Amino acid sequence: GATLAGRAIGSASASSNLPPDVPEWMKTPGDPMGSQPYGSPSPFEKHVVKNIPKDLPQYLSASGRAPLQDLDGIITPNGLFYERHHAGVPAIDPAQHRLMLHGLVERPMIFTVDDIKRFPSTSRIHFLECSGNPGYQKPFGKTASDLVGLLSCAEWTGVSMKLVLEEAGLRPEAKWVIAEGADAVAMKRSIPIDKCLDDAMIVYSQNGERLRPQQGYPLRLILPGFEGNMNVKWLRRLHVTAEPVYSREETSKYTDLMPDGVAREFSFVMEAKSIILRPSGGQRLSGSGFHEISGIAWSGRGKIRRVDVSVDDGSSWQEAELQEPVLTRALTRFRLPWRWNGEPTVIQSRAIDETGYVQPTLAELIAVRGENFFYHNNAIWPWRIAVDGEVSNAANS
Amino acid sequence: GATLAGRAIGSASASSNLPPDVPEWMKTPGDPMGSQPYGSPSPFEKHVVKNIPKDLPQYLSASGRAPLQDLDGIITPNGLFYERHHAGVPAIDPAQHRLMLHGLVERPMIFTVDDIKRFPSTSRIHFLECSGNPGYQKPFGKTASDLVGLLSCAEWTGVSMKLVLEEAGLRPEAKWVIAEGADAVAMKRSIPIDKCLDDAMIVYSQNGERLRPQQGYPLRLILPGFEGNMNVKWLRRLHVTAEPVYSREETSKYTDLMPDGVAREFSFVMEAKSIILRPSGGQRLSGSGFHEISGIAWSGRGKIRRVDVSVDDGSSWQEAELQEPVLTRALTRFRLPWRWNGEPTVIQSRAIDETGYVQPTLAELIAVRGENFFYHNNAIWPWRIAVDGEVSNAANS
Amino acid sequence: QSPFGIGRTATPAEIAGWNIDVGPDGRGLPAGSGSVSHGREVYQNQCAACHGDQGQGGVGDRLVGGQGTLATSKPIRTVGSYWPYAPPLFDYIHRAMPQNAPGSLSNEDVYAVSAYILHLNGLLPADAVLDAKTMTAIKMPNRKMFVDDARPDVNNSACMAGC
Amino acid sequence: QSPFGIGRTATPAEIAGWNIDVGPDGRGLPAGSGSVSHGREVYQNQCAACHGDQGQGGVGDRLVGGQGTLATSKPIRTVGSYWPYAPPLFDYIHRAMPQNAPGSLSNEDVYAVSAYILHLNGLLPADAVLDAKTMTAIKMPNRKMFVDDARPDVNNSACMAGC
Ligand code: HEC
Ligand code: HEC
Ligand SMILES: [Ca+2]
Ligand SMILES: [Ca+2]
Ligand SMILES: [Ca+2]
Ligand SMILES: [Ca+2]
Ligand SMILES: [Ca+2]
Ligand SMILES: [Ca+2]
Ligand SMILES: [Co+2]
Ligand SMILES: [Co+2]
Repeated sequence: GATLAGRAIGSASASSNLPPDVPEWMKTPGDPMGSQPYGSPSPFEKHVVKNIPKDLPQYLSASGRAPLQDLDGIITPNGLFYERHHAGVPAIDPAQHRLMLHGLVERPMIFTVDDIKRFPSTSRIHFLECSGNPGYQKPFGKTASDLVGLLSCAEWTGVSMKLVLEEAGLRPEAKWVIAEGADAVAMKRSIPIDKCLDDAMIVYSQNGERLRPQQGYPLRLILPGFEGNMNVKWLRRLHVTAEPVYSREETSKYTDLMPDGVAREFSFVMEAKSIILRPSGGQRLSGSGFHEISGIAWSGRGKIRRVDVSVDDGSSWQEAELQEPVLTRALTRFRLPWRWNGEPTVIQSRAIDETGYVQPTLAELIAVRGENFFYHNNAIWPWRIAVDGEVSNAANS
Repeated sequence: GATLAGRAIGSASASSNLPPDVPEWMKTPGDPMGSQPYGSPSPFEKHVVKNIPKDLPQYLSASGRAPLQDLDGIITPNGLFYERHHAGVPAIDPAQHRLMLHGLVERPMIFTVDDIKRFPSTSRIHFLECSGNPGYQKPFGKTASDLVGLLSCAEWTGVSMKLVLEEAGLRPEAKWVIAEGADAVAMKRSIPIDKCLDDAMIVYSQNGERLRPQQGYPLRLILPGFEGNMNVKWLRRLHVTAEPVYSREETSKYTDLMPDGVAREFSFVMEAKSIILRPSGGQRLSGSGFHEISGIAWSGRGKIRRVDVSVDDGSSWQEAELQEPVLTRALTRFRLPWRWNGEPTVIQSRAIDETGYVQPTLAELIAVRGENFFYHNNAIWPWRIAVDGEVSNAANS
Repeated sequence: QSPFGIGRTATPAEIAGWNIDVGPDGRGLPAGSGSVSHGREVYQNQCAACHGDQGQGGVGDRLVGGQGTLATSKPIRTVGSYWPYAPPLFDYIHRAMPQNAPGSLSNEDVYAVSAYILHLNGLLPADAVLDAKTMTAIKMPNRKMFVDDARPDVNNSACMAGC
Repeated sequence: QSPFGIGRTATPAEIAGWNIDVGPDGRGLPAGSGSVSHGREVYQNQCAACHGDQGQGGVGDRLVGGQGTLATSKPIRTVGSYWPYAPPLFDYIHRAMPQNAPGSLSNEDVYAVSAYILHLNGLLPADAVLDAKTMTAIKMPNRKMFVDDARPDVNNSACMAGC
């Protein structure tokens, strides 16, 4: 192979890049400095993109999932952060964007984006998860991304919502804050005042740089641990009230229908959950022997205390190692060393959070909630490993 | 303004987006799902790019700085991570990339990239800093990026280098490992075996996704706290030896010249350092009143224990708040609330790490090292604030 | 009064321009009114393409029917079968519909098309005219079926062996 | 033997093809040799454009001179004034130069151009021929001036008031 020069195409010439030969990319200088003033991934990674179905009835109110099974660690890179929007992504000029704060306050106010940046800042790593991730009915997604890809995690920077509310002065009757976005549906949700005065943030940055348009540029709410839809993007208005507003997204949608026709409203918290990402659906073990089991766990109620993994279809469980630091309401990476004996089996993980809550099975959830509940499915997810190493969603079979 | 429709150009029409008017981006749907399968920043942020001088003699061995003063938190987004390479950025096909491990080992070995990914993995957040960041001579950079922009921080995922070395079996005489890159200079550095068996990692991911080409795709070394150049990118070879190899980058370059002509070699650790990013050179305070002081601190020797800030030209200092979690050999964000009284002053920050080491002044460094030392300048950096709010580099005056 | 002295006061006119909230109690409903018959016109011109000419759904949600299905295995959630209050229908159509030109309807048209949708669901007679008062007075059939979040509602055990 | 059973054995031929390390003690220097005079040719054809026809520097580093300047306020660090060992010169040129076509020189040409650069620095006579043995034998003038890292080398105090 040593005699072949230039860019290799096909397997014969490809071998000229392998030892003992010197690979072509060592023979001439690479791309000069400045080729990418803002960098992008290697062309060899171009298959790693958001998971967006090709056959949706429409793409304005739609979602794109993070390719979780291709990601490592706990930070989701901004380019692959999941998206959910109800009227497309607005192109907002930050110089012309305003945040209005009115209602049960001493002094109604208007803030520019620069104003918001002048407040004391804070940075925290938190997950965001869409509350319908996934549903309760078959067929369930093939890959981890199909299944729970409406989930991502970033380091958010902004101001504590409390400081902004205090700048206007809350009146004693203030019990809810209605947050509204500047997108074409003016997305709107009611948030209990306790959350607003606790850990809620108005953020402008994700993973160090300004929010991406898909994540709410130039301002969005972050309500750590609350369902994604409430973390209102393109935030333009905060209306302080005594009662919730019963918006379409907190009645028609994002309420949880029980078998008897009763529906639960204001069900905000995303409960403890975990999923194995490697090996996971659509992947294939190269053969028996060592394979690390790696996945993520999270809880809207605080820190992950423990993750257990079963490699024998649930008969027994072992405690996985948690990657430090374990942060509150953030993804937590867990790992278990494993030697596959080559026999078919089912693997799954089970998260336990600091409140002691144990992630349930799908059967347990359905026994209580039925199959029409739609939101807040935090079931343990089993992956089936076939004799040839293929991994598939065991809940579909 | 309410009568103007469509995209605003110029200030008159721009006001139609302000209250009480409904902004144009709420009147029609935004970009549909899938417009950006891999996301990018808002067009309104297109000025936030790597800081690359326009007048370099050449761009193959060059560097591009992170725009630190525009960033928040501790994570550097992958698109803005600083770059330093000596022969451009190679375009490596991961399927044709190999890591060779030979020398004082029981069994010389070759690994594919997939092999490396099969090892037990670990994720850690660490900074990387070029050792010449900045030099010791005027004029010093105008902005924080000009000054110390050869610095970034990411969540890295890979395998502990120790596990890979153990896979080949180290022989007792093994004292150094020579790491070599697959770029066109075959960049090469000698690493003490203790570091290799301690916290060194062979990584394939940064902030969740695969390494960017500029950061070493598909494999690089991470030597937490060691000068950037040693964290060999595009890693293709590990040669286990009894002695260092005295490569050009550890003799001609990256050695520290003292006033008496003596040069220090193998000076690896990046010592404790900090810098205020807001307000910083090139920015302008909008007026007297509240302004948060915010910056970053880091140490190659472990965790940041404390950061002090002076707002009176060094006469007195106050302890800043450290953003949790404070991680070892990672950027640590510090903050101090401050009310500017409108008078000219000088502000600066001083890091103290867990070893008790106190970040020095430039004068203290120069008194010991002279001005030809070039590398490892970790001086306290003073910013001057003029009466009109303009911020400039006080060390240049 | 403002601890950081950041931002400025919002004027009543600015707030009036931006505050489009309509509460479950009808607070925020504007003056004006609209009839079922005018609503049929608005609907056929601006809504039917996405929601079907009978409100049966299409690219947009089904808007009609489903009463009595919520406790079955195939629940059909619509304005008529599921929504707890009527005024938020005004709120949502006014802010978000038609999807291609949100906010483009006059208040009268929003009242009218709301009236028509409510009529299709059997909640208003064919000759009804909707305004702030009549819309607030409507009792939605599913109102009583909403309860507070009851989670945690399952109780898995952390069995480690022989499970 | 391998705890995880990952990877495969590297063959001696593979290692020979990839291991281009030349140590300070000359280990790794290949067979072959090159003369100062042939080196002058190689240099003028392939190096001078970037490093200057006298090695005075250009887009590439200055390669010649500077002895005696290291302890002054304008130190000039070159192969001749600064580098502690000669064999790493072979190593670097062989792996990295010429910058536009690294690895393209034959071993003989690398010996020759190394000889020429050393000659320009007064470290080899004009008629010298360089090979593994003679290159290893060269005593570089700055060899003794390298010491180990001596940091922490400053000791600031954390004065809080009246500093
Ligand atoms: C171009 C397509 C389109 C047009 C035209 C359109 N809609 Fe919609 N409509 C939608 C979509 C899509 C949704 C669901 C949006 C979502 O869930 O984010 C929706 C949702 C709704 C809902 C909420 C239903 C529920 O139960 O939650 C109502 C009510 C509604 N539309 C009324 C109207 C009215 C009234 C008009 C005309 C004035 C109209 N729509 C025109 C596409 C359209
Ligand atoms: C196209 C430009 C170019 C050509 C041609 C070139 N060089 Fe270089 N050379 C450079 C640059 C640029 C550097 C500095 C690289 C760096 O620091 O990353 C350099 C560095 C060097 C150094 C290291 C000097 C030191 O003190 O660290 C040596 C030795 C050298 N070149 C020798 C050669 C020889 C011998 C040739 C010809 C066979 C050659 N160069 C051809 C651009 C060139
Ligand atoms: Ca070859
Ligand atoms: Ca809910
Ligand atoms: Ca199969
Ligand atoms: Ca208007
Ligand atoms: Ca050094
Ligand atoms: Ca000025
Ligand atoms: Co009309
Ligand atoms: Co020749």
